Amino acid sequence: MISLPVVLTAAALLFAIGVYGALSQTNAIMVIMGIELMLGAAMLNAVGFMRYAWPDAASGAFFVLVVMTLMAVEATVGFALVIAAFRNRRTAELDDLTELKG
Amino acid sequence: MTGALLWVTVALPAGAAAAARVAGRRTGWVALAGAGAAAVPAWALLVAAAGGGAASSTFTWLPAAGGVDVGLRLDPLAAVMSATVATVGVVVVLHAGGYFANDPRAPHALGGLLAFLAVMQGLVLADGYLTLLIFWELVGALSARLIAFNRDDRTAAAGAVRAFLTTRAADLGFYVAILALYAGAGTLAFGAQRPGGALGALVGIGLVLAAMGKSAQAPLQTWLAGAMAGPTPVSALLHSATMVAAGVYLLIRSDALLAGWPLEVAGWVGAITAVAGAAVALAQRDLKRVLAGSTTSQLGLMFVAAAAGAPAVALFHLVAHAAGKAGMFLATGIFQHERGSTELADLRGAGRDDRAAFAGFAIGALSIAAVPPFAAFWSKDAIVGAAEGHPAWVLLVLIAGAGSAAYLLRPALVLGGERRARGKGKVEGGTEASSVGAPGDRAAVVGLPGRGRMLVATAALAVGSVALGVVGAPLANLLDLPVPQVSLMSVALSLAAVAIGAGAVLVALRAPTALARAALRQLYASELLRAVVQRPALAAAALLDRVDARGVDAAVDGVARGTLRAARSQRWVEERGIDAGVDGLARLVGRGGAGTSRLQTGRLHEYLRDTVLGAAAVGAVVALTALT
Amino acid sequence: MSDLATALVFWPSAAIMLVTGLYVFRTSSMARAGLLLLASLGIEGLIFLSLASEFLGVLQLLMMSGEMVIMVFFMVMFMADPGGLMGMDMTHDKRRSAAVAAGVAAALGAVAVATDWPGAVVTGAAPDIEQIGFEVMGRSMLSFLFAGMTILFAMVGGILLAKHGGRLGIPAPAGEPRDEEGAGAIGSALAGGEAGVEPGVEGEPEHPSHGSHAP
Amino acid sequence: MPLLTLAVTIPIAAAVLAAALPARLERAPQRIALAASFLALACLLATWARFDPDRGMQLVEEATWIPSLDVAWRLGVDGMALALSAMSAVLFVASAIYGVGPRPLTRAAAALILLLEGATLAFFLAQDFFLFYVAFDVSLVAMYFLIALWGGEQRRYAALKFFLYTLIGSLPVLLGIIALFLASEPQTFDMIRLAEEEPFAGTGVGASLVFLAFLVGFAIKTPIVPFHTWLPAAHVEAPTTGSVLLAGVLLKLGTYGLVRVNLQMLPDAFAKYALPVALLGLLSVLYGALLALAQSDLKRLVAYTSVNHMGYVVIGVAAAAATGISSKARELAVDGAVLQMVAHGLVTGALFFVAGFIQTRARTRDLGRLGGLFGPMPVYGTATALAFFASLGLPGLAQFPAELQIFLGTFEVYPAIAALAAVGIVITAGLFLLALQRAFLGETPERWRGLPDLGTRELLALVPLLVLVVALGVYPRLVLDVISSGTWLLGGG
Amino acid sequence: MTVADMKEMEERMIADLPWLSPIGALALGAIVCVVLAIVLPRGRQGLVGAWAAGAHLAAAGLAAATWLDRGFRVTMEGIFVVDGLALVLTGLVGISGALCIALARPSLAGTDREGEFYAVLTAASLAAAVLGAAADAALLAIALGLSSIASFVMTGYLRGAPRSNEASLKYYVYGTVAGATMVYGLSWWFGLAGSTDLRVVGEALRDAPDAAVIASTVLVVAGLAYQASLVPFHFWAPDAYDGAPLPVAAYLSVLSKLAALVALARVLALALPDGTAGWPTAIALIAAATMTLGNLAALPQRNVVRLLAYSSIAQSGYLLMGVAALEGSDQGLPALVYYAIAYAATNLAAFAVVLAVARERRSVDLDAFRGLGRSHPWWTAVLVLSFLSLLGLPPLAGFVGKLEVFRAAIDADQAWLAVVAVVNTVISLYYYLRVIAPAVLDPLPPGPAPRALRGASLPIAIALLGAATVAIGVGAEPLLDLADSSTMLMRGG
Repeated sequence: MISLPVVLTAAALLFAIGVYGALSQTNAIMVIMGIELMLGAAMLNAVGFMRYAWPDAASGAFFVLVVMTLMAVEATVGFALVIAAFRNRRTAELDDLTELKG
Repeated sequence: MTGALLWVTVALPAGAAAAARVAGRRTGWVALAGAGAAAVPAWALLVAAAGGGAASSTFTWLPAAGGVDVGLRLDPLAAVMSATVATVGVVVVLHAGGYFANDPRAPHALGGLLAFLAVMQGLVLADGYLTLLIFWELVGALSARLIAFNRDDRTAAAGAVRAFLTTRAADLGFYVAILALYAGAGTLAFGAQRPGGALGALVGIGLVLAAMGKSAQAPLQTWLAGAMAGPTPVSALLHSATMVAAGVYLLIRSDALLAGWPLEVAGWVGAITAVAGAAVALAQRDLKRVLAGSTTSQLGLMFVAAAAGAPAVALFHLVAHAAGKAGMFLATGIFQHERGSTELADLRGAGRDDRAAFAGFAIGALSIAAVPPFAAFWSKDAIVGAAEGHPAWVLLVLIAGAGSAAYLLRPALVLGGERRARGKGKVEGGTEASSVGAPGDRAAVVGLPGRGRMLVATAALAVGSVALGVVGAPLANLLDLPVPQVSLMSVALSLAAVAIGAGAVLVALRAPTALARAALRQLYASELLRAVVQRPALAAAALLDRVDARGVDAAVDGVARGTLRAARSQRWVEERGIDAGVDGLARLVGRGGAGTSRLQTGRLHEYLRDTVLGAAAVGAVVALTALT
Repeated sequence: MSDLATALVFWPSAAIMLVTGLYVFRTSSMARAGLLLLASLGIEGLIFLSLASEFLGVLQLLMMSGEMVIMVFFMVMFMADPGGLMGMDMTHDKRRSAAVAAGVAAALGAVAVATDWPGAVVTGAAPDIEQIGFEVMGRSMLSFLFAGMTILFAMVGGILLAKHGGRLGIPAPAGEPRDEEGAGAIGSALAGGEAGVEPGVEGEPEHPSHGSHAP
Repeated sequence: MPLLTLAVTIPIAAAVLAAALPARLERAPQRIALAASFLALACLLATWARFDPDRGMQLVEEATWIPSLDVAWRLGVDGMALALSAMSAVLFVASAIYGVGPRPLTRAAAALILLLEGATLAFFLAQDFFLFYVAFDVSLVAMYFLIALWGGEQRRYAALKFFLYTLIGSLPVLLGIIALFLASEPQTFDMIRLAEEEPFAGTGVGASLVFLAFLVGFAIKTPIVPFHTWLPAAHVEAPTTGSVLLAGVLLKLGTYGLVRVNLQMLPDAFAKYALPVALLGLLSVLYGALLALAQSDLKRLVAYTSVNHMGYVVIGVAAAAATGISSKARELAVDGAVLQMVAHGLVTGALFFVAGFIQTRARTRDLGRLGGLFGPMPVYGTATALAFFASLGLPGLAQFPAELQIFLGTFEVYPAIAALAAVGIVITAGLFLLALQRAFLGETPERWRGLPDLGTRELLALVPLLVLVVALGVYPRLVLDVISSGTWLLGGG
Repeated sequence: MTVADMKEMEERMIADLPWLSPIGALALGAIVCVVLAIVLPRGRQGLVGAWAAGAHLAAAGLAAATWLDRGFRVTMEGIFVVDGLALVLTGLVGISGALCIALARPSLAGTDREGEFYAVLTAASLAAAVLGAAADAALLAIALGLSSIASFVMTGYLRGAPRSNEASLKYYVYGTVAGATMVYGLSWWFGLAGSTDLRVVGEALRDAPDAAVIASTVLVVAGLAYQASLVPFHFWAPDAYDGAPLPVAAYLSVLSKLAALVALARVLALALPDGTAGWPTAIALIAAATMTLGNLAALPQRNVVRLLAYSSIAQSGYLLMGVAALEGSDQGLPALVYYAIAYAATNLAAFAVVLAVARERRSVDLDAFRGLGRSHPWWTAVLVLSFLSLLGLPPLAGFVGKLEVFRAAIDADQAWLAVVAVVNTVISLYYYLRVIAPAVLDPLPPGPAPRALRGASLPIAIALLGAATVAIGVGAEPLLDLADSSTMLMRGG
């Protein structure tokens, strides 16, 4: 059946997929997607823990709420930034953002 | 009481110097009064010493490490020296009053002479080597100042510099000797035992070297000839009678300390110098330089005497020589005024023009040439006698004796010879006083301002040259030293030497040309010193300067690259100089900086990747530390 | 929910979640990627439900549907080739990224499996909605308020960054002397010495509203 | 009355006052500078009167500052501090009299000189490392501006070199101070306690590193060859007063630190490294002398002789470090080293004045171009000769007893080094005599015939220094009785 | 939980409200800012700034009042700690935030989103204050989130400038990845403890399996370390500082960073009591890496902002020494607190001058600083003081700060770290001098005189910050007392 390590492993894989996305994508939007997945993995962890270890730990549920909030607000700001970037450069390719370095 | 007298002896001439500086037109008489007054305590000291008195007045000068004292002391040797200095001083100051009668800078000169007397008194009365060194150096500095009295004269300036530098270089020995003595014996007092081993060697070598320098012993004699560019009274006082005798005084004073091989060395130096000085004197064309060579030679004889275990004889000869040689100088001063030159060629017949001065000159010359019964005859005979144990020294002394007869007869013949019509003497070189005019103008000679005073002074010393022959034994008694014995043998030998020397001149036996040229040029001692000391020092200085200007690191880079870079002028030096230190050190670090800065590629995904790897590394480290 | 039911929902859901998540980054179409992400995170909501966190699961579904719709809009608006018609590659450094991600997965997964997690091993329970309510309105009140602040300022910030033109839509009065010092100075400060570059607000591109379909 | 505090604060307050003056009061800055420097000197002389040579550190004035770090306003004197601070105060008075260049002091110049005075006095009097270091750096800044604002043609280059070298030199000092602080127990910046407790006793790695840090810092300041290359440039370009203060006062910061810190607080480590340090000192002596010999610029020449003379100090301190506790040689060497610092300050101050005077008259300091100066300027010539002879170590003048004591003390430890160092006095004799011959003797060329002799202000600045030089040479116990290194060298107070 | 429990809790929380007044002021200030920004006409947006600054100062004042009147307390059922550390941070945030507004105002005046900028800045300050006081994983996550978001927005404020945009976007991606990582780690902590309360977490982690503890800790640290720009989580910082408006860079380098460091200290101390999993060593290693890399990377920079960015990374390393010493020494926390205060003043001063120069000369290249001393002596003075303070020279703030962290490191048996820091200090001299030297030493380059700047807020801020840089060092005692009495409540559960 299902047990805590199974859930956690699924979350770890989801997190790793998110990491892969953040690392491999050239487009800012795609990277944001990766980050969303990473946050989703964190939520899955918390839910798993509540189910299999701490059924009374409402703070975990609140933690998940917070993560959802973060997902939303970070996406908001991220998109706003992408719009601004696009206005300036007509692209949201991160590989073009190499003026600042050294 | 006596202690205070010691200080007064030193202080009086110093005070007189100050008075003479401000005395204006009357400076000659003020100076004379000062010198005379200063002689009183000096003679009082001699009287006290003769009465068996001894005193010491010291105080702690350097308080560290239990204290190092300085001070003055009275003992027979000091008293004799002090009286000699004071007496010669009075006479020379008297003479100088005349010599500088028309010179607006007379106060300067007379003040200098009196100041010199003060420090010379300090030198002879010093108690302990530290005090001796202090006055020893001061004497040297004042000597330079007096030589360079005529400041428009380049030769005089050069002579002053050379005199000071040569003696100071030799004084290095004095310094080292003092250091070694203090380290070895723990004291700088007279009468300390020479420490053993290397320290003792340093003491011995050092003191002998210092004495050689001061007394112008070969090969350091050349400065004395250069010093002749100074005013003649200065030459009389400093460079014949007193200051140059300080080396001999040091040997006598350090008799015990230097016993053994150091004195042996000094003896050899003296004997050789005696001959060399004679040779040099024989070849000179300038009267003062003749006398300088003679002084070197005679001081060499004193070295021999001191080394041969007869300090009393050395002192005897010192006193006798002081009277004779100073007298000759003073007479020369008169001739110089009359002819405006001291070149022998210009002085031809000067003695005929001024017979009184010539008489003074002649008496001094006879004494120095060891003609009986003048003073130096007795002292020189005593030297020959004292050196009996060293046949080689005896031989050299005799040769020097013959030489002295020869080199003194030569100028005497010139002075007393026929006048030769000639224009006004060369004015360059030692012409600080106004010359009177053409040779043969006897009226002008008699009317020479100050001549009276100069003559009186010369005469006083002539009297000394006659009378001082008798002081040998009393001196020895006073110093509690063996009385010099004058043997028939030595008398005969020295007389023979004198005769040979005089005869050689009379038959105009000429020395081989090469030797004469060498003698004229101080036997190439200057060249030797220049090659061994001066040139290397200057070359090293210039080299280091070049190296330093390019920054110390340039030296490391090697000469080849250094010369290449020299082409690139000032700009390069600037940049290199400033940045070399900072940049050079930071280059390595800077490379690290560039490396870390290269991590910052500007590409975000690389940042993230590197971050994950870094975090993994941190995790690994934490895991390692946690598990161990 | 019983263990079996949980298992029945969890396994396929998890599989779909991971596969769709992975394919977000394997498609060449940004629109598709957005939809896949929506699917993945939506499915995650299902998993929440299966793990007895009904409230959170529902919330997740609602949030994701809203959010993902917006995201798709963005993609259409701004991305080169939103439909993936050109088949262009949107990745870089794929191999190393994959390796790193695999390493992360391996490390986290290994720790997750190997660790003897504490806490009661219970079945079928999770904090119920009342507990969550007490939590939110009680102990975590401050955090909750703070989350609200965060949302507010994310909105403010988002508008600040994204909105084009004059302040709050009110166009700048015509002819008003503009203080060029302000924007210009900052601009040059950022330009790091490239004086003359005046990236003032007015210098923005006029209508960046759609991507160019450049060949 | 807190005399030491006043001696430090009066100049600083006066500096602020001078800087704040309205520009139209043209003569006021000079008067303020004079008054303040005289007051500071008076404070130190009053301290001198109250000073008891038989006790070590004394008359300590202490006010809490940062008790948590045991940082306090601690001023105190022992023989070395008193002698050096008094000497500095004298030089500052002379500088205030002379001004910068031929003109009276401007506001900025007065403020900088007074700031420099406050900083250097604070440095010598400080018994707290915090204050010590701050003073060290402030003096650097003030001197930098003196050079940069009133220097010669290449003043920027010289000032930069000076600034970089000495700032870089001050960093190791700071690190050393931090190390001493951290190693002390309980941690303190109190120099008196650090000297007593010697947190880095022994010759371990830590002690060696701390020792080297201080050594490098002070070696640059002193300067010891091969860290000396900033010195000639700075001196040549600095204005007269800047040179006087740089050579007379600022160089002493290095050697003072060498004694105060390296010798007093790290004696074991110093004993271990005494020989290399002494060899560096010897190198400085000979190298400096030979370089000076090669110079034709009078200021450069004097600058290099400073390297030479400070080399003697280094040798003496190293010799003292090498000897065991309370040996005769140690006392002699340190007494000599401190006296040498005082004497060199006065003598070199006088020498740079002398060089400056001719610069303002003849617009050159090139010995090759000068000549026969005795003729038109007898007073100047005499003063110069006196200063030259003092600098070459003639007995009867200030540097002789100092150098002699250093030699006496060193010879017992390093006879060869002492003997070789004595060669330096011959070389310096040579270079000074040659300079005298070239610039002052011989016939006066036509272009120098009209040079005016020294004026009142110049004499007022110069003569006191020369008088002190003679007085110290004749009776060195004037200062030696106060220095009495035996009482403080081993800590305690 | 019963309704009665609920009631009781409610009363407790209401009683806690006075302790929340500082962050209340910030929250209220931020919200009112939004309203004002909407309401006020464009010409009056400056008033929003004034209001925001007032809110900051009110927060600082309330923090001081809380410290003095009410003492320390754990509030809000344990999730929000009002202790010395938190109050100092709040005070710092208040004062520095107000100063940042003063710095930003001249640049912002007349731009189109001025009011909103102040609102966002105030929100960032609120987040910073909460971050430093959070003792609950959820609050920590959301506080870091708001802090990050507000920072991104401020960085990207110049929407028209590609560099600002680039900086913001990079910062955003990097920051959100790091934040997500932290959240993931926090979720594990929750799993290990069954609560998001960090105190409970601390109890649980004591005995939890090592692998899970280590892995989750690394993940959590990543989030905070990124905002504190610690190696290897620093990559965003140079680019973001470089591209951001300079006042924002100043804000990020001081407030965001200090808040993150304080949060790091609190989280580690609470969640990993007694050095669980050996974190002090790991943190010490990170500190060493951070200061070394920061200093090395700063060496080749020609862009002064980037140079300052790397310098501030290096400073994070020094600050982190205080965190590393938390467990090993009682001095760790005071050192952190004092250094934070010193760093805030110093770094803001440096940025303020750079900002002024950038505005006047339109460049932040090293060359733009040439001859600054001629045209702007006071700016230059503050620049030099702040750089030397960053370097750590007495008597400036940075010196005492460095001393404190060195002390703490040695007391905590991390002497090696102090040695690394010393070596780093030496390295850093080079790049600080690279800016100072041309500013002080070079002449003004030829060219048209730059326009004089209008407005008083920037000069006043520069003067205040310069004075603070000196005063915090010279008058360190009260602040050291403050640091000593600042405590961390709930340590170790």
